Amino acid sequence: MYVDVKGYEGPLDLLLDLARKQKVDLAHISVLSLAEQYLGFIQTLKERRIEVAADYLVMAAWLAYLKSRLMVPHDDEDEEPSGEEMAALLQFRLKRLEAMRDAAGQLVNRPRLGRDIHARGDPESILTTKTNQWQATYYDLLRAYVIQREKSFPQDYSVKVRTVWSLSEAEEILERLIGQSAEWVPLQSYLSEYLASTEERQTALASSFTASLEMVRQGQIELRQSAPFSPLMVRRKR
Amino acid sequence: MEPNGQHSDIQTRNLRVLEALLFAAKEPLGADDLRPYLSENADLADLLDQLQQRYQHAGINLVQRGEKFAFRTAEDLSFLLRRDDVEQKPLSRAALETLSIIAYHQPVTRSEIEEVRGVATSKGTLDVLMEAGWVRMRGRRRTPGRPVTYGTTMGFLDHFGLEQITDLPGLGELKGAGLLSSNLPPDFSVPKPSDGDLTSDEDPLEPDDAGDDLLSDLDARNQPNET
Amino acid sequence: MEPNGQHSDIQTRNLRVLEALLFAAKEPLGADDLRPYLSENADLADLLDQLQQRYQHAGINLVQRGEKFAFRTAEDLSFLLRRDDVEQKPLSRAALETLSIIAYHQPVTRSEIEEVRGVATSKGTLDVLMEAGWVRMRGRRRTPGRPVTYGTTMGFLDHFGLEQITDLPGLGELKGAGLLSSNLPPDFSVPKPSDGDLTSDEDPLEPDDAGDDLLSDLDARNQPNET
Repeated sequence: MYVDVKGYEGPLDLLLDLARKQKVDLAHISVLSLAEQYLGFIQTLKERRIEVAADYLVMAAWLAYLKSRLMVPHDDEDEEPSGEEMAALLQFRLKRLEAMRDAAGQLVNRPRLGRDIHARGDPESILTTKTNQWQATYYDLLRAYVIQREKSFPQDYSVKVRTVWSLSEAEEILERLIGQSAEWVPLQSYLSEYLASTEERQTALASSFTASLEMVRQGQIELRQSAPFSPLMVRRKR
Repeated sequence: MEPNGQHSDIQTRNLRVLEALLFAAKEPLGADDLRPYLSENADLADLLDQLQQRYQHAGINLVQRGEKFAFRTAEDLSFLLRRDDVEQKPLSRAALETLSIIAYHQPVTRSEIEEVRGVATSKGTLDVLMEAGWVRMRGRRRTPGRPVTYGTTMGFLDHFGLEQITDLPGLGELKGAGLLSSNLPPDFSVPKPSDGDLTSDEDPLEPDDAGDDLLSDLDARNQPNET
Repeated sequence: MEPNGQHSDIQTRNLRVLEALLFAAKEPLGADDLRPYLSENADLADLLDQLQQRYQHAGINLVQRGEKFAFRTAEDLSFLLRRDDVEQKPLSRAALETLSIIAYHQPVTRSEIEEVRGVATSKGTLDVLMEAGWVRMRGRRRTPGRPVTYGTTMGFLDHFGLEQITDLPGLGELKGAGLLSSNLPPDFSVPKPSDGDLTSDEDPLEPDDAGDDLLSDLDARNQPNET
């Protein structure tokens, strides 16, 4: 007997093939002789030094145990399954595998889509038009307009450099203008040069007046005013 | 126009819309695909029934595939229209067996498939079936290791011309013989294949579930002992 | 069976075969594709005519394409094959600014828009506004380079809830609403927009006018210095 183990889809498949050779319904199969055939087959393979997959050896061990259980009378005290139960189990598994094989055969021979039955050959595909719906509020629109227009306003806010006489500047100027003059001279006449310019007039007056008061306090000059709003007279203190 | 006439106008339009939608599509369409285009309160089941009857004797038929519907060429014309050239690479014996075990036993885990076949299932076999669009991962069984459960798809029904999973050939006899129970010997409750909602002992898959089974390698190794 | 009945049986079968073939075909089929499947001496033209009539009022029609035939969705139902996928997007700041300038200053050319904005306006921005249906090309200005003039549309009025373009708030109203600061240069003004007929310095667009501006690139390059 020569059988290529590679032709089988596992030990159960091998068993099913052996069982079919008994040419009887699986329900009436002799499990004992089936087990013997299987064990004999594995033995042959071993003798020929053919490598046997572990699956097949595990099944062989199980069948050897089944065989031993079948040959000794069943003891009711025994908690292990009886030989008959084990045989029924094997029969069931073989029947189930065979049933699935038959079912697979029926399935594959059904009228199949693409071979016997056809779908629409030229399906009219659905055109998906992707449209973006843009969102913007009226307020957004107006804000956007205003912001841009405001951006364009002329930006010539150059800070005006205001001419201001500081007190020390005024003091310096008075010092220089009055010199050593001991004559009463109106303060304004000393400043006439500066008072002509409108920009400087106010600051020249205010700062030089304040500076003159400070110079009086220091005893450098003297001030005199004969009447309210009359010219303010100034001279070097002797 | 009298109300009745108006009603039948709407009816006619609904039927035309269904006809056009189902005709244009290659894949079966379900209620969600169809209803948005019908008039409000349209009786979809009734309309589909009318359409099915209208095409009953035509060269194309309106067929049901699970919860969906599609036009397909009439089965009896298959001898004329048969195209062997387009048949993809035929399925391997292992793949075909695995497919039928999944179909008849679903929801089923990989180790249960292996238990039936008595041999380890290579990952490639399931991949081929999933790639063909016939098998899908349904969920995870609520048992230690949380193995993935497999089931068939609408594409399976469509490909093999089944209205629903209970139309599988020989299903009644297999059930009667107790050959669809995964636990042996034949027990009291014989399960019926279910390709629909998750059963009570299944959890949904995580969205990023890659379908790896923690115990599957172990299962595969232990397989022959397990019985 | 009497000859007549037999004849009509053959007829029916031929029609069914044609139906199935035309349904399953990847492209329109001609006499050479169809005849081999029909009974001998079948009158193909007559059969196709019958089929055409049968589907005349259905959701799908048998249409002729040159010498070939195919099933197609009825023309009045072609809307079923179009899906509009609408995505809502906020308008970019650049687009909003450009739109507001077009609204107030219309008819306005691209370089005039850029003059107000102080930066170059990309063609894409105008495209977005035209895609939104808010801006249109009105004509071409009668100046060197004949630049395109832009204006707003009915859709613009619709979207912003304006009855007419002159409802846009003027200087006083913008100030009153606190949108515009009250510290304005004396020569500041807000133009009175007009979205109606072409003005005296605008020419109509040619029917195939693509809206390209000859000088726009030049304008755009000079822009940042221009203010």
